[in-house]
Amino acid sequence: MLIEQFNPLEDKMIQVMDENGEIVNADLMPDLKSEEILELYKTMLKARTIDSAALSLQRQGRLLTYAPNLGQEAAQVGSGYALKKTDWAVSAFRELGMWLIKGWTIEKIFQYWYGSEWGSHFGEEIRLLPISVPISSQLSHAVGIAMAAKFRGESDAVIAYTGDGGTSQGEFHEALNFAAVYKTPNVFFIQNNQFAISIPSSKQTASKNLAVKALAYGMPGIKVDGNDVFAVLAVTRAALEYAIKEGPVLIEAYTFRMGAHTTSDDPSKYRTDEEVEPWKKRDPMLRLEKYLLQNDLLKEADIEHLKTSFQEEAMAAYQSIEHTSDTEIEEIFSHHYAEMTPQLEEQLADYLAFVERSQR
Amino acid sequence: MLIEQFNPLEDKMIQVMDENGEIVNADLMPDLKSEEILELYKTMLKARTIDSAALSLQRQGRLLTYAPNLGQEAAQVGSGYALKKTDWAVSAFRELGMWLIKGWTIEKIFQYWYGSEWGSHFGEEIRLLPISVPISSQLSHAVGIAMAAKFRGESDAVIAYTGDGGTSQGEFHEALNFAAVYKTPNVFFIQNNQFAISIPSSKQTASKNLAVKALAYGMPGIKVDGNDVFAVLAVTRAALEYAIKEGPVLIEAYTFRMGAHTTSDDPSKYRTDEEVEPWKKRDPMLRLEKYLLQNDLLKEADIEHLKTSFQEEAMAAYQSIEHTSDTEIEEIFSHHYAEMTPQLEEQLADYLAFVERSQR
Amino acid sequence: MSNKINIVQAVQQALYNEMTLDETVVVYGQDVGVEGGVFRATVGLQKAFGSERIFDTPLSESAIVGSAVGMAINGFKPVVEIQFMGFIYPAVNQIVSHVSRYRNRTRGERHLPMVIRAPYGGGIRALELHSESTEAMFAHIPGLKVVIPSTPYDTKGLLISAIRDPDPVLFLEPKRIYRAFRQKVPEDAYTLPIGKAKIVKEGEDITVVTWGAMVPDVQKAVSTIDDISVEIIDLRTISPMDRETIVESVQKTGRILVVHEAAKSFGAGAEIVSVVNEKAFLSLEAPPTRLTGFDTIFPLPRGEKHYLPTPERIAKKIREIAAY
Amino acid sequence: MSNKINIVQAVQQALYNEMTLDETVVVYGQDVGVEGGVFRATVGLQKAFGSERIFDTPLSESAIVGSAVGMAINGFKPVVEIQFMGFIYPAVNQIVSHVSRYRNRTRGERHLPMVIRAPYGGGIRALELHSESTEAMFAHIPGLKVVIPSTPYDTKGLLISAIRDPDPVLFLEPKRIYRAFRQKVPEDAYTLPIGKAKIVKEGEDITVVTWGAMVPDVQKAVSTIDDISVEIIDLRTISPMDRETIVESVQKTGRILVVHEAAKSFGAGAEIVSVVNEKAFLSLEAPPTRLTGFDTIFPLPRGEKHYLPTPERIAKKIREIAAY
Ligand SMILES: Cc1ncc(C[n+]2csc(CCOP(=O)(O)OP(=O)(O)O)c2C)c(N)n1
Ligand SMILES: Cc1ncc(C[n+]2csc(CCOP(=O)(O)OP(=O)(O)O)c2C)c(N)n1
Ligand SMILES: [Mg+2]
Ligand SMILES: [Mg+2]
Repeated sequence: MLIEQFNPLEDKMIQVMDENGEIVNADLMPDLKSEEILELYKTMLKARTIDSAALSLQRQGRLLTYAPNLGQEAAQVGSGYALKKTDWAVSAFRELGMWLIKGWTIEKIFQYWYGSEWGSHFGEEIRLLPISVPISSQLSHAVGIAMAAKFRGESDAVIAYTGDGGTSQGEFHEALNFAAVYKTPNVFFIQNNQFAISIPSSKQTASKNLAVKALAYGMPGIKVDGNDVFAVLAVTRAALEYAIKEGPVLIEAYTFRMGAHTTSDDPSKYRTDEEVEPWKKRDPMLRLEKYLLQNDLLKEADIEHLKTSFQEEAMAAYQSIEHTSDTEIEEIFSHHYAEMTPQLEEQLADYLAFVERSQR
Repeated sequence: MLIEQFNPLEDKMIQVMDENGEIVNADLMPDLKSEEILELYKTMLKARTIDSAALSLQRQGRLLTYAPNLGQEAAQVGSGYALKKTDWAVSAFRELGMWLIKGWTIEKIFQYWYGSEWGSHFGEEIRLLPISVPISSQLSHAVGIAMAAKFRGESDAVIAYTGDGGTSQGEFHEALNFAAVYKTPNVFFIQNNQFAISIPSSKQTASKNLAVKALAYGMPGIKVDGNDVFAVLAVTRAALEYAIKEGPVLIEAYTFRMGAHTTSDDPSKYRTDEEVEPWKKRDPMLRLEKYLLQNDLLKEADIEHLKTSFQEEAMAAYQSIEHTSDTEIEEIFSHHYAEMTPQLEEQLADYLAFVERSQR
Repeated sequence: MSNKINIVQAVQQALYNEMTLDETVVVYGQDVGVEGGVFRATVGLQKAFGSERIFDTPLSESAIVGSAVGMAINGFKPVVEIQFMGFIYPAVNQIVSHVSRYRNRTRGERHLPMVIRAPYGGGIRALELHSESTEAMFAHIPGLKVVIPSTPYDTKGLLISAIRDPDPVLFLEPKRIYRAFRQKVPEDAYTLPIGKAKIVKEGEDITVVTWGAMVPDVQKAVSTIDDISVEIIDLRTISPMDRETIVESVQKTGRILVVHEAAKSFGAGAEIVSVVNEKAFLSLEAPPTRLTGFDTIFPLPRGEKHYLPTPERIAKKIREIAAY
Repeated sequence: MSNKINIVQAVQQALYNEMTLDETVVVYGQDVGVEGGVFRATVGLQKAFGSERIFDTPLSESAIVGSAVGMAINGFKPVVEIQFMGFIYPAVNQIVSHVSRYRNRTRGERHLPMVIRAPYGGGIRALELHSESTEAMFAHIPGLKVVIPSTPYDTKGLLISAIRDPDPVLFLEPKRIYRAFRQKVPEDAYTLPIGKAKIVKEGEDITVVTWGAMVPDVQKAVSTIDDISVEIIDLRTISPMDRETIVESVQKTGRILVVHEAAKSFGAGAEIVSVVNEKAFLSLEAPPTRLTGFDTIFPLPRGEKHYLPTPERIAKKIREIAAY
């Protein structure tokens, strides 16, 4: 219903809870128990805490490049929470909140950002694909996964993420078109955080919004307030349900990247504080906190307590991997094919011999 | 006006003249002198005559692969006729009617289909790009040409062609998005001839129609009866004008490929006669002939006369190139860089020496 | 049971056998379903297996390959067709960035049992980009295997191996000889090892390494030579290359000629020459030599006859090297 | 007038000079405008020349390169940036099918004065696909030139030549040494010939051919060797390769080592070994040898130190070859 009724050409967006934590659209409020609402909140807070821990670790040189999530927690957690365990999630690279829900552990996440392939070895049973660096190239993988699920008659859906910048890639187009033709159970989730590194969305496309791009494929497109976790959850749930029954859906979650693109980036080069300011009021955490406090689901004191415990969890996770050794030489060679080629065997042997001799 | 008013979501198409040659939408009838209407007709007939000559030459082994145009003459000629001399046209590979208008000579066209690069050497002053084999890869060239024209403050537009199959390529998407962002004077013209080799449009995309894809880029999209030369001309003219002033436009010309995909293709493998049958009545030539006869602009006898003369012209053109020699050896080497590389020089010399020795 | 079939029929049979034996094998690409493929390599399969297991796709090479990545991750063995090798370029990002990397990226946790088939090579009087042989570009990509058969028997056995391989294989089919000759081939499924070259003809004086549609041309050339004993090696797998077979042969003959269609510079021939240098330097009695396509774009048909090494040019080169 | 600048500044200066001298030069790509490029290679240019001549684009590599084809056809000289070489793959179809082919396709009637710039190479502790060096894939494409400088002086002169070249140039910048050292470079525009290697250091006993960020590593290696006289050649242009300089050197030294970052198999080193075989076989006193990256995907940072040939490994290899 929600999915079919929305007309992206009207350029509105779905909101359930406003900036003051008031439910402004009770019809769409997802049916959640108090514990579930608290779980949403905790996951968002956990994501934010890990994010800030990662940033400070990176500044200390204890992680390498890192892509921050500040301000996008509702989009990530709301969409991730909508997934059932057997649904698949296909990552871009800025979905920390969703990753936590799908079961990518903090240790492994840190291992990834600390520059180890082992970070992406997180258990085959976890239906999550690792970070995909080339923008939007992962979307067709999501289509293939969904084709497979559909052919086997399973009722699992696949959510795949990309950014506002990602909508300009040809691979975005091909994947969405494919999904629509085969009516696969795909949800394409755009975190429109207004920027692709330094390029604002307004220079990325001339379309009214990003949800409207769905019309090109004959699929529904919905724009949702990406800083409203209830709205994101409601829309993603509806979309997943629709996807399994009818075919793919495109969601645009309208949000804002409060921090830098990555730790190598300096946003002051391309945007002003005034541009960022209004988004502070729209903070997804603040809003949910207000709701929880107003509804007596949380006390101020709890917040600090939770923060501390997540911070400790994050640091413990980091410490558990900080002193893992660098990648073993053999590993560099042994994961290219089921069996190493003679070329790889020879190169490995040569290099090992060199290392051994030079250590003597 | 026409451009902004059209709403592709309504899934209608613009028609000016119906299958009986009646003007059903006089408001949109382009303002044409009798000679101009005759010129349209003659160009379409010429295209059709050359097309059938090419097919029979190919069957005799005197041309190589050839991509027939039967049934698409109105789309090609109507759109080509809308161009002024300084406007650019960017080819896909099935636009014979347009090529003739832009000044690609029959000789050169035959030379191309006879397997010589010289066919694409048609005069730099002719603002036409040669055939582009990888589907839709030419569309970004059109954007670049338009960017250049716009930067120089020229008021030339660029029309670029692709097919219904072409809309599935990522490069289609990237080019249209680019054009919309920079508001370049581009018209993207899709000949929706219902098939991409054996794949019907219905399996190519799930969108309502192809014009609707324009909405993804925030540009106008118009669907026109591609077998109605007046409608195609009217829409393309309006689109070119709009493009120069406001930015890009997408046109879907709804037509049908009456013949095979190319001379290597056998359509009976994937479509029935019943599917083709209804389109015979919608033939673009027949319709214009009816109009001309009804309006006393042409006599039955003229038609035969014209056909004969075009047939003679085609055959004369073919004969003028039939006995041109095969590609000279040097030419294979000498057009890769402004100056041949030492590698090319050496390879050329070696080969020439071999040829010389073996001819002794 | 065996039957006399040509290369394109061998492709079809391999697909037929594997689709029969393993229901996770699916086949898709442009025009492969209803039409049976522009070269008829998939003819009859949709009738036999239905349009769920072999189907047509939109005109999107990148999504064809990318969706195969997803299908492979989720339990299928996709065999996708790129209509001509010249149209593989839109899918290069998928091949370089994902197809070849998934196993390493996930430290072996996920791997991609998938095959990308494409007809390759020139000499069929075709339009631009229908004659390409850029196997060297793909052979340079770690994590990918590149296979090129030259006979019906090898085509079937290698394609079945490729389908059963737990890792991705780019399978390039020599379209110039798709229908050039027939060979007796077992009707049932069988495999041939990927990564093993074949000695087509033993000889003592000079080694000629070649693959794909150049194999019969080399054979033709050699058939005109009585006074030199030529060993012909059909490489069959470009990457990982069977260095052993090549090196052993050159250790015996002391001389080597590589013949391929692709442009000379930075082509696969260079790797073979280098391997021979590294492994058989002291056996060399003449400079390892390449006879290949020119460093030019494949000419349109009216210039095409000049491009491919002919049996005459091959024979002459063999004589030159032997006389060195 | 001259100034001491590093490689990334040399890129900026070359662009600045050419944009000043020739108003048909335009620069565009992701983040090159307002931000001045993720490596600051275009910093200050938008202020100097306005956002018509240097501008940001949507995230579309294929359209970036494809639109440059159109601009070049219509009178401009576009210099486009691909943010990292690992993101050039979506544009491969444009490069192979159009950029390199327009002159030949039109028998010289249209040609493309355009440059594609991309930072390339590893060793900067970066994420996946930020460390690639697949120059061999592009060097194999007829109609394209591939240039890789290794010093600020060469960077500026070669980039200006590339911009003035009537034909397309892929200009790969060694990002590992973008800021490694400074060099006195004339402030005005000057050119250096594309297709010419540079003898960095003359020597008698062995030739080492290398390029890009490996040049300083080779120099470091050689600086530790007193007893062998090493000639170092900085290739500078990968394609078309300056065979003469290499061959003359090997005719003198009789020995050659090629050092590059890319994977060994089917890498550019193979072409150099082959050229030496073809042109200097009788001068060879030891097998031409390659010391390169492994046939693996470039490891993530925690394995990265193993991948690139180090000065120690280079020195050891030089000694081995000299002792052969
Ligand atoms: C194909 C490709 N081109 C360029 C890049 C470099 N790059 C990394 S992130 C990024 C911007 C992505 O923007 P968006 O899709 O909006 O995601 P966000 O960073 O805002 O989460 C770019 C250009 C890349 N990773 N892949
Ligand atoms: C990138 C690419 N993939 C595949 C092909 C092979 N091919 C040539 S024409 C064609 C169908 C094109 O269909 P459409 O765009 O509808 O144009 P039409 O042939 O109907 O004029 C295909 C698949 C190609 N030329 N380029
Ligand atoms: Mg963004
Ligand atoms: Mg079509």
